[in-house]
Amino acid sequence: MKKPPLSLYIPQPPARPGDKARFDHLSFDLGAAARMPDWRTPETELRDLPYGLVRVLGVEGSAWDPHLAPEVMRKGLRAMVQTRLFEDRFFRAHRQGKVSFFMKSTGEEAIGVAQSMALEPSDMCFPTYRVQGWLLARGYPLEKMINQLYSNERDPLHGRQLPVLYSARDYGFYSLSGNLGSRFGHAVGWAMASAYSGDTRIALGYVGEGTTAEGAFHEALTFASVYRAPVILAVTNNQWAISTFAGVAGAERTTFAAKALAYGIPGLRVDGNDFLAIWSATCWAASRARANLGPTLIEFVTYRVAGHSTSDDPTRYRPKDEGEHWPLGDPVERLKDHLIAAGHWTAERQEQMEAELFDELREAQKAAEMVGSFGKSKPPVSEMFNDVFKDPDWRVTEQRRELGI
Amino acid sequence: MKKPPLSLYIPQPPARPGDKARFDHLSFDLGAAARMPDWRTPETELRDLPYGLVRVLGVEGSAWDPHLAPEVMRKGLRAMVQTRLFEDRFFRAHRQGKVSFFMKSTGEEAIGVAQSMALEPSDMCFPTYRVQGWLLARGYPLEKMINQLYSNERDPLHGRQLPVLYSARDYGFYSLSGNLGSRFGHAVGWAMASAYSGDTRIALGYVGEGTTAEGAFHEALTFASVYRAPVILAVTNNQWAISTFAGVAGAERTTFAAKALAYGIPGLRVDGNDFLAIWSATCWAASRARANLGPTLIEFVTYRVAGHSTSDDPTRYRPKDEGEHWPLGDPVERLKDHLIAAGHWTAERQEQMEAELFDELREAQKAAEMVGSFGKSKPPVSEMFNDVFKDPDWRVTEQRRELGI
Amino acid sequence: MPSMNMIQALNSALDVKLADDPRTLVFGEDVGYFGGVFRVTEGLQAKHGTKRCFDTPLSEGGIIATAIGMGVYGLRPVAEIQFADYILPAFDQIVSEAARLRYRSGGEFWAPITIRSPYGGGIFGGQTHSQSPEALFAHVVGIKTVIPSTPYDAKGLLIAAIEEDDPVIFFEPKRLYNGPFDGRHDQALRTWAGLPEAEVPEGHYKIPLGKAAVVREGAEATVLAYGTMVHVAKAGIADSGVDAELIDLRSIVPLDIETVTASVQKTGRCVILHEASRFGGYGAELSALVQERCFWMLKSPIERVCGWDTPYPHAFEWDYFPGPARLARALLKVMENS
Amino acid sequence: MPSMNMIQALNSALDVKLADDPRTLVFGEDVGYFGGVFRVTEGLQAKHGTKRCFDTPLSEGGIIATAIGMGVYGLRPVAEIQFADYILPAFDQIVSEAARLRYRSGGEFWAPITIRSPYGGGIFGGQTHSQSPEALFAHVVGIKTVIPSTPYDAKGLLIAAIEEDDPVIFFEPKRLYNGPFDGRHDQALRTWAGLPEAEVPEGHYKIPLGKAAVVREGAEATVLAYGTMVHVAKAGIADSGVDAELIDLRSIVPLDIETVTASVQKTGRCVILHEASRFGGYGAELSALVQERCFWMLKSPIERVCGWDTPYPHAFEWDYFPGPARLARALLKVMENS
Ligand SMILES: Cc1ncc(C[n+]2csc(CCOP(=O)(O)OP(=O)(O)O)c2C)c(N)n1
Ligand SMILES: Cc1ncc(C[n+]2csc(CCOP(=O)(O)OP(=O)(O)O)c2C)c(N)n1
Ligand SMILES: [Mg+2]
Ligand SMILES: [Mg+2]
Repeated sequence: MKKPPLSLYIPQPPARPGDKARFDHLSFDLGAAARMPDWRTPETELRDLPYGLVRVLGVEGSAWDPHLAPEVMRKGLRAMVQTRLFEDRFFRAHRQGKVSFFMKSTGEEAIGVAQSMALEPSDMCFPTYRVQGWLLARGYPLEKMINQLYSNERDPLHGRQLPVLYSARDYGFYSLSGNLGSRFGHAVGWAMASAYSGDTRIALGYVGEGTTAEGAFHEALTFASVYRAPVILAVTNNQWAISTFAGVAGAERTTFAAKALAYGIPGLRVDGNDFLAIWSATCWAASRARANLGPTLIEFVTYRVAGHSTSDDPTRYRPKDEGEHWPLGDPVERLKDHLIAAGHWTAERQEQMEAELFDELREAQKAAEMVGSFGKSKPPVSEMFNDVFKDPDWRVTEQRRELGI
Repeated sequence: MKKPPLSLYIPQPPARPGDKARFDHLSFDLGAAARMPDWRTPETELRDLPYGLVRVLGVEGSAWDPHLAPEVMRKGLRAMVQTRLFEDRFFRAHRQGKVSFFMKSTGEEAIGVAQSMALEPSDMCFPTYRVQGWLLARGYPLEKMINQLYSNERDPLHGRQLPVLYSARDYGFYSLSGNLGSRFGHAVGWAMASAYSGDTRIALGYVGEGTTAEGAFHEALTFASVYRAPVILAVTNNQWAISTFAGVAGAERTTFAAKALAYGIPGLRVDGNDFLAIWSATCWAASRARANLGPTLIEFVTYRVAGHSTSDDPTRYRPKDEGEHWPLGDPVERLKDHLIAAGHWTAERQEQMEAELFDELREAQKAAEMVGSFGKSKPPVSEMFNDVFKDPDWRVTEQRRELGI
Repeated sequence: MPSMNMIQALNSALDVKLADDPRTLVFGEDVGYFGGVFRVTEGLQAKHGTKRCFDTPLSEGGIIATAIGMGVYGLRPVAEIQFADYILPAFDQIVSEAARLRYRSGGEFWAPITIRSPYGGGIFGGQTHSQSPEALFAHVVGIKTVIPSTPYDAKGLLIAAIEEDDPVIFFEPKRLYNGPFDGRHDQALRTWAGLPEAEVPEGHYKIPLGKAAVVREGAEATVLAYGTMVHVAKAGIADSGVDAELIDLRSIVPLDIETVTASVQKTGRCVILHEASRFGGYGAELSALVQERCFWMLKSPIERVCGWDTPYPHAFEWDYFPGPARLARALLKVMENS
Repeated sequence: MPSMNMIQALNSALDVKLADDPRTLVFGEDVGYFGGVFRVTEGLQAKHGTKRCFDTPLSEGGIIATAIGMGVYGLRPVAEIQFADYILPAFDQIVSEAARLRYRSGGEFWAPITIRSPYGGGIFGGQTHSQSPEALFAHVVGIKTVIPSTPYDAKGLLIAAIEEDDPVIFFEPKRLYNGPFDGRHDQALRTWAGLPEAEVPEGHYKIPLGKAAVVREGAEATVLAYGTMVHVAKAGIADSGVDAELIDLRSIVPLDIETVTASVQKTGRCVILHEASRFGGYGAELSALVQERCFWMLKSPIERVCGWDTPYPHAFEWDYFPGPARLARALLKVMENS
C-alpha cells in the first residue's frame, strides 16, 4: 500500500498584527454554569470539571458563589487597584531609568489578590513574577517593595536580584527567580513537609501556561499526586508566553486543567478574571488539601493585557487591540461593577480610593527615591560576597580582600 | 476554626514478601470488551479509552481482533519463545561469569515482538532494555547480539556499552543507554523530522511505567502533541521499577494511559500479555500517525516476571509467587494456546520449534565464545578513543600516545 | 562588503544555511514569528516558512531532545536556548545523549545539532540572564563549544558549527550583539558600524572550529580570552602598557593548544581572562595546560582574572565583571618578575 | 569499636540522624523497603517508619525539588540519587535553586539538603554507572561537595553534611563500599574488616567539611587525591619509591587550601589524581591553585593523572581507570628534576 507523505504541523495563533483579533478557538461556553461538587467528592467523579469553566460574576446563581462579605470584596478591589496603579507607576519608572527592568500583571490582578486573601496568613505561596498582588493584598510595605525594585541601599535582597523577583518570608511569599518552573516542585516538597510535621499549613504553587511544558511541572504534579501533598497547583493561562501563544503549550488540544487527569487529581478550570470564582475555587481546593485529600490543579483562564515585561513590545506579534476582544473582561471592572450593582460601592468611593492609593504610592516612591533609584544608590559591595554560603569560605574572603572591601 | 493536623501519605504495595500476593487493586474488568472506535475518530470522542483495557485473546469476539494469518502468529510465537530462551541462557551466562550484566523481559515478550512485526521495517523504534524481542523478531544475527553481550573483539559497539544496551540502525533499533527516559523525546524529534521531510516512516518510543515520572516523559508528550508528531509512545507498565511498585509512579490514582488526556491525544490501555491486542493497538495508532493525525499513547499492562536485572533479587521486596497470581497470564502460553485451539499449531510442533531454537542459540553462543566471552576477548584498546568526535582531537591523540597505542 | 552587527551576522549565517540546505531547521522559544528575544532569527520564518523556523514549547529539555531526534533522522537542527542560564534543564540531554550518542552506538548514530544561546553579562540581567556556564560544557567529552567575539567570526563559526557532524554549543556574548564592549561601562556605547570585524560577506564562508586568532601580537605576556573578554583584554592591555599577545580562543573545545603554547613559550607569561566565576572555571584548565606545557619558560605565575565566586549580582554588575583595570593589574603583576 | 564497611558506616550515619533529629528524612529511588540498590538505607524504614525513609518516583529532578521544598520548610532531607550518572536530570534544581536560594533571597530561604550518590568506576558499570561528575559541581557557587575515602570518614562527613545549613553533594565511591581498592584489579578483593579506617563508633561524631587529611607524610612530592584514588595513590606511591606526601581532600568544596599549599611548598612537586576525565576536571582547578600559590617553590611541572577524555568505556575499565602504575610514572616524572 502506497502511503501518503507525512507533513509537519506547526501551530499558529488565530491572529497576528494586522489581523482581526479572535478568541473563538477558546472552548468555553460563558453562559453555562459549572457544577460545584462537594469538595469531598472523589476524583473519579470529577473528571468533567477540567472541561468546564468555573464562573461567578455575571452568572446568575452560580453554585460557586462564595457569598463574601462586602468588606472582603472591597478589600480585594482595593488590592487589585493598588496592584494596577503600582505596576503602571513602575513600568513608567523604567522608562525614566529608575528601575532596570519591570513586569506587569495587568488583567490578571484578581488571581494573586484573591488567593492571597482566601488562604491563611501562615500558608505558603510559591509565586511567579505575575502575582505581585499577593504581596500588596497582604500589606507588604510599599517602600520596601520599591527599594527592591530600585536595588538601592535598603533593598531587602541586597542588590542581588532583578526587580520584581521578590522574596518575603513573613508574607508567605517564596523567593522568586528568573528560571521558570523550577520552584513548582518546592511547593510540593514544602507541603509534604508540612504534612509530615502534622502541621496545618498548606502550599500554593504558580506557573504560567507556557511553563507547563517544562519537565519540572510534571515532576511536581507527580510527587504531589503520589504523596497526596496538601498543595494547590495553579496554572495562570494568560494566553501568551512572551510572543508564543498558548497553542504551542498544548492549548489547541485540551485545557490546562485537564492535565490533572494524568495524575488522578481534580482539575478545575476557572475564570481568572473573576475575583469570586478564584476565591471559591481556592477555598474548594484548600478544603481538600486541609482534609488530607491531596492536591488540586487549577487553571486560571486570563489574558496578559500588557507586554511580557519592559523588554517586550507585544504589538510585534499580536493584534494591537487583542485585549479589547478578550471575552472575560477586566477583573477590576467586573468586581467593581458587581459591588456597585449590589449597592456596596459607588463610583465616587472608587475615585476616592484610587486617589488615596495614588498618594500612598507617590509617597512611598518618594521615600524610596530618597534612598535612591537604580544606579543612584546600592547596597554595600560587601553584600555581593555575603550569603553564598551561610559562612564565607576562603575564596570569598580572599576575593573581598582583592577588591579591597 | 481549629484545623485537623495534616499527615503525609506514603504509598504501599498490596503485598510484600510473606504476604499473600494480590492484584485486586488493578482496576480492570477482564470480561469487559473494550470498544474499538474507528482510528479516524477525534480525540475528544476517545476520552473513555484510557480507563478500559484492550484485549483479544480470551475475549469472545473482541472488536480489536486483528485477524492475523496463522503464519504471522506462528512467527510471533517463535520470536517470543526465542526471546525467552535467549534471555534465560544469558541470564545463566552471567552466573557463569561470561557476561558482566544481563536483563530479561520474561512475561513481557509479546510487546517488543508484536510491535516489531506490526510496524514497517523502515519505521524506527526508540527502545528500552526490555524489548530485546524487537531485534529477534526482525532476525538480528544472534551471534552479533551475543558479541555485544560479551564485549568481545567482534562486539558491534566496540566494547563501549554495557550488555543489552544494543544499537542496531538497520533493524530500526535506536541506541540504548542506561539513562532512563532521555530518549523518549528523540522518538518525537525523529518523527517530526520524518513529517518535515514528507517521508512515510513513523517512530515508536518506549518507557517503563516507573520512567513516566521523569520530566523527559512529559516533554516528549508535549512536543508530540503540539506538533502532531507521527509517533507511538508506549508505556510498558510491568508493575515494578526495580523494587518500587507502580503506585509510586501514580498507578494508585489513575492509569498510565490516562496521561494522554493531559495532552489531548488518544490513550489506549492494552493487555500487554496479549499478542493480538498489542498488534491491533499498534496498527490503530500507526494508522493515525500515518494519516497525520498525530501521536497515541499506549499503556501495555504487563508484569515483570523476572528480577530487574542480574543485580536484583525480587524476593526481597515482593511475594515470591506474585507472578503466579498475575491475572493476565503468560504471553507465550496465551498465543500458543490460541493457535492450538484454532488448529494452527500443536504441542509437538511447539516442542520441535523449541528444540530448533535451542540448538540455534547454542550454536550462536558457541561461535561467539570462540571469539571470547566477557574478559576473555575485547576490542582493540584504540576503540576506547574512537568516536568521541567524528574526528579525534589532540587530546585523544595525545592520550592514545600516552597509553602507547 | 556590508557592515553587520553580531545579531545581523548570526541571522545571515542562519539565512545562508536555511537557503542552501533543506536539512537545516531553526527553532526555540519565541524564535519563529517574533524572531527571538534578541532578534537573531528575525525574518527567517517569513522568508523560509513556518516549517523551517518555528516556536517551541517552553521546555529546554524538550527542545534539545527534539533536536537530537531530528539530528538522528538526518536533519541539522539549530536550536536556540533563550538565555544560557536556562540551558540547565537540558543538561542531561546534552551530556548523556547528544555528547555520548556516537560513542556509545559504535558510530551508528550521532546528533549533528547546534545549540545557540545568548550568554554572559554586562547588561544588568541579574543572576539568571548573565551567567557564563561554558566550563560545565568544556568538561563534557563529546561536545564542542564555540564563543565568538566579532560579527565576522560569529557568522563563519556558526556556519561551521551547523555543518559540523558533532554537537556544538554556540554561546553568543549578548553584550557584543550591538557593539564591541571593552568593559568601560561608563563610556558611550559603541556600535559595530564601521569596524573591520563587522565587515561580513553576504554569502557562505566558514571559520574552522579549533583555530584561535592572534588578535594582537606581543612579546612580554600572553592573554587568553574569548567572547566579550577579547575586547576587555584589548583595553586592559592598552591600559597596562605591557606588550602582550592577545589570543582569542574562538572555540574552547576544541582548543587550539598549539597557538596557546607557542605564544606562552615565546612570552613566558600568561594571564587568563573570563567572565565566569573563577573556581573550577575554564581558566583552570587553561592554566593547567599552560603550566604543563610551558613550565620551564614561565617567568611568573599564570594569573586568572575572572568573575568572583558568587552568583551574578544584579546591582554589582561592575564590581563583579572582570574589567580592563583588573586585567591591567594582573599584567603588571606578571611583569614584576622580569 | 565495631568494624564497618562503608555501606554500614553510611547506614549508621543515617540511623544516628534519623534517631536524633525528627527533621531528618531519607528518600530516593528504591531506598525505602528495599534499602537502596547498594543497601545503604537497609533497615531504616523498618526501624524509623515509612514516613522517615521512603521510595520516590523515578525522577531525579522531582526528588531534588521535593527535597528543596522540605528544606525550605525546615526539614533536613537526605536524598539519594541512585547513581551519580543520573544526577543530571536534577542539575537545574541543584544549580539554579539549591545553590542560589540563600543568596538570591537575601538570606531569607535556604536549602539544608544532602544529596547522596554512589559515584565513580571500577565495577564494570559501563558508561552510565561509572562516571565522576564532581567537577560540574565544584564550579557551581553555593554548593559543597564531599567525597569520603574510608568508612570512618564517610560516617563523620555524612553527619556533618546533614547538619550543614548549606546544600551538600555527597559522592560515595561505590568501589570502596565493600573494601579499599588500590587499582590493582588483578589481585584478590579486600574487605574493610580489620582495617583501622573501618573502626567506626556507633554514635554521633562529625568530621568538619573543608579539612583535608594528610594520609601519608612525605618530603619529595605531594599527591592530591580523594575517594577511591586515595587508595590508588597509596599503592602508586609505594610502587614509585618516591617519598610522597598524600593528601586526601575529603571535601573538594570547601577545599582545604592551606593543607594543600603547605604541603606543596614543602615538597616542591605535585601530582593530582582523579578518575574523572582530565579536560576541565577538578584537577585543573587544583593545578591552577597550586601553581598560583606555590609557583616559586615548584621544582617541576604539576602532573595530572586522570581518566582519559572519552566516555567511560565498559570493556576498557582498566585501560581507562587511572591506576597505581600511571601515578608511579607521574611521580617518577616529577622527580626527574631534582
Ligand atoms: C527555564 C526558563 N526558560 C526560559 C525563560 C525565558 N522566559 C521568561 S518568561 C517566558 C515566558 C513565560 O510564559 P508563561 O509561563 O506563560 O508565563 P507568563 O509570562 O505568561 O506569566 C520565557 C520563555 C526562563 N525565564 N526560564
Ligand atoms: C535517569 C535514571 N534514573 C535511575 C536509573 C536507575 N534505574 C535503572 S532501571 C530502573 C527502574 C526502571 O523501571 P521502569 O521504568 O518501570 O522500567 P522496567 O525496568 O520496569 O522495565 C531504575 C530506577 C536510571 N537507569 N536512569
Ligand atoms: Mg503565559
Ligand atoms: Mg516497570
